[in-house]
Amino acid sequence: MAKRELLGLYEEANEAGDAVEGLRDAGFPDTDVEILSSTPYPEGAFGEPKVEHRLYTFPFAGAAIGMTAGIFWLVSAQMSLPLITGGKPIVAVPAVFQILYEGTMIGAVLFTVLGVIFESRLPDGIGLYDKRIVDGYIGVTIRASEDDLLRARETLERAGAIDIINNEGSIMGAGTPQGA
Amino acid sequence: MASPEPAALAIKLRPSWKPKGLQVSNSNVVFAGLGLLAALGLVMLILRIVSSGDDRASWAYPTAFFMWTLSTFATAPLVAYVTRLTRGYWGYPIRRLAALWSIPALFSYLILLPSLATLPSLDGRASLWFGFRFGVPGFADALTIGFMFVTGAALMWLTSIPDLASGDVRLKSPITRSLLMNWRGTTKQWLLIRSASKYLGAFYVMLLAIGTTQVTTDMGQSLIPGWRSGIFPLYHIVTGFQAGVAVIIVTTYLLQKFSPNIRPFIGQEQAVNLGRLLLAFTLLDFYFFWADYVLIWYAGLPSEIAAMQVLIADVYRIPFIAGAFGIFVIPFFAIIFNPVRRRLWALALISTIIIIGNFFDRVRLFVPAMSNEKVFGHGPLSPLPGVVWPNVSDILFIVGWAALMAFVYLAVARRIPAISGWEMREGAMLRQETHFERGHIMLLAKPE
Amino acid sequence: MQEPPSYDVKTIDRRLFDFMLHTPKWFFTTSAGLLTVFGAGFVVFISMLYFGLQFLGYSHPVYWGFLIVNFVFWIGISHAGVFVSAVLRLTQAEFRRPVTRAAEVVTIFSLQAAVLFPLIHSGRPWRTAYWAFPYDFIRGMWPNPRSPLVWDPSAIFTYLISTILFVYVALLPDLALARDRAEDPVRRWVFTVLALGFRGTSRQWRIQAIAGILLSAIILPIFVSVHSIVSWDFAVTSVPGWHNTVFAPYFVIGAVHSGVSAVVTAMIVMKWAFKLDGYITADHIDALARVLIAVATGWLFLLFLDFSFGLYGEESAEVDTWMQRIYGGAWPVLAPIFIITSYIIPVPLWLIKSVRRSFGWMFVTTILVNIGMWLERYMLVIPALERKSSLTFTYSEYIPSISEGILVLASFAFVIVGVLAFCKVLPVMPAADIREGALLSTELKIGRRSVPATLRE
Amino acid sequence: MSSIKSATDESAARAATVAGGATISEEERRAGFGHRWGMSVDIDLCTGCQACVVACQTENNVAINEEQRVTEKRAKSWIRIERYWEGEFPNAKARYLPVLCQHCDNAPCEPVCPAWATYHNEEGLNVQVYNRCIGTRFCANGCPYSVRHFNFWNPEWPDSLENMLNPDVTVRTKGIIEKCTFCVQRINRARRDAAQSDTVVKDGDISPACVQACPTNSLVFGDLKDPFSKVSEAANSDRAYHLLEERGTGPAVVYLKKVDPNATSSSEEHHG
Repeated sequence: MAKRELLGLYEEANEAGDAVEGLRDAGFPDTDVEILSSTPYPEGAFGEPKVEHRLYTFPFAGAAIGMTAGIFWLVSAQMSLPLITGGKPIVAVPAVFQILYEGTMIGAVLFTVLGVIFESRLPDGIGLYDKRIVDGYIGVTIRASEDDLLRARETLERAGAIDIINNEGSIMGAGTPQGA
Repeated sequence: MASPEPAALAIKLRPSWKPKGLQVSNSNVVFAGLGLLAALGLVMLILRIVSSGDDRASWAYPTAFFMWTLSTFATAPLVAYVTRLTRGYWGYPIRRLAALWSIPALFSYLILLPSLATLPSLDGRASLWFGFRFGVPGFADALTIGFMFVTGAALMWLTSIPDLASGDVRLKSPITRSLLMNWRGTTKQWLLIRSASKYLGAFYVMLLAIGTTQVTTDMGQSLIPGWRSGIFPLYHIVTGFQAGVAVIIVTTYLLQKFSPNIRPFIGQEQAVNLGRLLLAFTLLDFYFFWADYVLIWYAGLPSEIAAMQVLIADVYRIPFIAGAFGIFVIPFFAIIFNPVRRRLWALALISTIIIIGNFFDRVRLFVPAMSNEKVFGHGPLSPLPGVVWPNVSDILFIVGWAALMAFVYLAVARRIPAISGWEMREGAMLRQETHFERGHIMLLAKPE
Repeated sequence: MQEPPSYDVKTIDRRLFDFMLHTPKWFFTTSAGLLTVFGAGFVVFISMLYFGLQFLGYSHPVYWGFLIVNFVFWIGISHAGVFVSAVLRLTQAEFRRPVTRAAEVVTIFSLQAAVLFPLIHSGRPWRTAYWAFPYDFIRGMWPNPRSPLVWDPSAIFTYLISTILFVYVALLPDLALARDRAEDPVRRWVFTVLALGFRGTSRQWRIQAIAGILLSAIILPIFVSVHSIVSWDFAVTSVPGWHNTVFAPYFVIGAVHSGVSAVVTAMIVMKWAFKLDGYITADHIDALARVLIAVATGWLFLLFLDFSFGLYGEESAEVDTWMQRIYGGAWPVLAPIFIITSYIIPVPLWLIKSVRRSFGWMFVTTILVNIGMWLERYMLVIPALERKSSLTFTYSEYIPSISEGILVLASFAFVIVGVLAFCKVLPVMPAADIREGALLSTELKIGRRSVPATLRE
Repeated sequence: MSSIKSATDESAARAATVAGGATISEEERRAGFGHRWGMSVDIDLCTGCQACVVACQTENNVAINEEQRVTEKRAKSWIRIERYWEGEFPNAKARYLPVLCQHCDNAPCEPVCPAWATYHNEEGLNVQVYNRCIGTRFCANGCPYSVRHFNFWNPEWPDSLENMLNPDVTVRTKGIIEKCTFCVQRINRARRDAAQSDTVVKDGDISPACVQACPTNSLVFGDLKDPFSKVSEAANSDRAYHLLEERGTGPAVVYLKKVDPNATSSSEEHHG
């Protein structure tokens, strides 16, 4: 069945951590929990699991592709017009090495950037989000099915959420915090 | 960045902890064997001085060996100073065992002097001394290199005074006590050590740069007419940095494997960072070689081409290929991968290859120069001289001296603890394992 | 080492995004003035297209002039960005945080300024563009890959593209911040699009951190290759004074010398212009100045190598070239000015702590360095052509013309305007990075002293 | 270092290698290949009369050099007479050195061109393709002999000359590099004529404008691969040397040094 999303806002990173642990104890899988912050907290600050990623393989793939393309262009460019210049061989390796190198590097860079975009799951239509996060509040989102929703919300509240919102907006009586 | 070994941080809680020298008894087979070989090396040196006084060709391989020590053992201590200058925390456990290499390097001076004496006159050939003729090249080079070695040794001694004064060192004669500056650990003394080590370190770097430029030109470039490459001293220095890091890696690996005093402090942190350095220098090596090669290939000046024929393409092709594989090809394609850089044993293996490759590189650079007869003039070298392979005495010489280096190192490490107690304590004081919220994290203090 | 701004995040954002979100008066006047200068350069360029290169200072056989000198100079400046941001990222130096983005932006625009010059110095840009983009496929002809002038664009465009992407990746979190801070709908829309819906999930932050390290590690080799290849434009020829194998590292380290100085200048100007006291502190300048001391000294060593191994061959033309560099030329004062401004004045001053920590002094000294480094490029490029071979009959002098001067000024105007425009429309201060610094900075009590410390994973 | 070598065995040997030695068969000649066009310049015979310069100017539609052009050092001349003074005033001697494109085998100007505008053709000519040239002027910097000239403006002639240009030679527009071609148009015509009359191009059939105009026969043109040509003879003479030999450019122009026993190298005194 369709899953719905809840976002709990916390003033303290510690409370957010409580929320994450609470949700884990309540039996929600870690994959359904996300922590939103406007500041890079050190990994594991909220007791979240380690991030799995394959970013390191991208540059190697890119380098390989860039190099192949470079070799192809260089060889074909010189064979297409085999003119002798300065008594140098038609396919002069030391002369073309520079371009080959640059081709390799640009391949690596392009693929790395693609990897970064892909691995950080971008672009995504902005999901459940709240402006107050940029003011330093920590958001904890939980995707849960209809009947677990209440349980999730209680867990979030128990951890000391100052506000809980869903797609419609705030679903918690708590007044908006100062400075929002 | 990997976190340090727990033991390194635990020192803080153990005031009684003192660094100890290596436990190597004279009856130890390896130690004794090295000693015998070292004696052989000395004998070979004396024989060579007696038999072939100023026949330059007979000093070709000794010179190559000296250049090798210059770029491996004399450069190794740099890592200690660099980590000290840049406050690299990972460097604390390896600073001393790097600095100790400055003592074996000191001995290679014995090879430099006689081979400098065989250099031909500067008139009628290109040299860095242009018109200047007073005490060059021999005296000037000997002076610079000597200064460098002395600085290195002084630096090593200076930074180990606190440990020697406190540790159970077996030389507490009056001389020693004065050498130890009557160490009591007053604030002033500490200040002196800190600043002095900083400045001496910088001084050492400069001396290494200038000294390498001098000797590589006087005993290399200027002996092959037409070999004119401004980047060559830099190439020598940078390959030296790489080999120096390699030496430290091998030393670290062996010590932490065989000495219980050191094992607990060496861990992934050192491997990762040393591996990073090694990768950087490996790349730089290729860059410097290429910047040299491509220009000569492209411009195609006959004189330079002839020199390149000797050094790279034709005459000394085999040592060149061996060196290229040892310095760049094998290391690069190994340590570009993270897993290799995380394992000390793998790094040690690569480093051994690098050190050997570096020696082959020195051979192809300095043997042709020292064994070249037609040293005068500027023009292209023709006909190309033949390749000079090492004879038995050369090989014995090299083996003996390599053993001598290791032997001296062990002998020194017995007296002077190969792990720097006071710096370990400092490191333990400046670093704390803490928790940030729920995350495990390191706290680094950066005193100014 | 440096006290981090201990403001709460709102003040941080307000202070950092202030210039971007509200426009001060001087912005219009300044940019108007700069655009006028740039316009003058454009007029010169158009007339070059029409009349050919006759009113530039070229003669036979001095066929490269100010334009190429300026090209090399801007390439040099462009090396600041990657050196500062990538190297300091890799060494995890804390003082990098406010500096990185500005440095990268300087890189981007100085690179573009540099690319302009080879295009216009041939007088026929539509033909010259053929280097970089071979457009006439009909002839089945491609650029000649053996020519250093084809290595150039490959290197420069690789560098430009990588730097832009590098900046963009690091920009994502700040774009997200700006998106949430921006009031007017236009800006908000733009930032929303650019930010790709960055929400700051722990995964995204993690990838950000790794990407910073990874991209730095990949861009560093490019950065080294770019100026090396530029130096090989000169060194691959057999021209005495140009053909020296030390050129590649010499150019690179010289580029770092001038580039980092330019970054310091830019940082100081930004602090004054955007009122960023507390974010760009004396400690940042101090730390950069220490880096500069090391770099400058290394550069001096390579200058010595270039000099001694230039004369090493004792070839007559080579000696003449160096004579021309030192005594010759239109103004024999060049050499002293060059060495004094680029090393003898600044470095001893930087050894003094109070100088390193004073914005005024650092501003002056870094400007001096770049004057000297511009002259250095002049002395490397031109005299070698004035004394090209031992056929003394063709010795010639290069007297730059007014138009070339205008073009040089225009390039400066272009870069400043570009950086200013970037600061206007995009967050130039890495707010998220600075926030992280503020979050992770703490203190460690050792005895009576509390030492500034940072938390690190 | 002196660019003028005393005639030693070495230089003789080099000259021999220049000449190539090997004779070439009739077929090759009919095919028009196997030539290596070269020129020999006998310094001993050169009087510095500048006739070659003028002839070249007219043959190849090189724009007229007004005084201003010369003073601003933008005068274009595909062949120039370099004049070096020797000795002090009362007994000063002038030495003349005609310099033209040396059509080098390892030409420094060729590989640096990004647009293939200059390359080496199968007859050893260093050819310049005007409509490929994009005006980077890198080749002019690379050339140690400084024989490549840049067109700063479109060439102009007085009306009297407008209709007297050589129809066989392109008029070069502004923004491109031009240089001596060994009068390639004459080479081609000679080959065409030979083909029509079913003979072969004999030595002396071809003479570039400068050679034709030289009153003292100081300049000789011919095929270096033909061991019996006058050029090969000159190349094998023990007076033969190459300009700037130490650059290793392998020129096709052979210079014969002055016979005068106390002659000194023309390039040793500077700023002549």
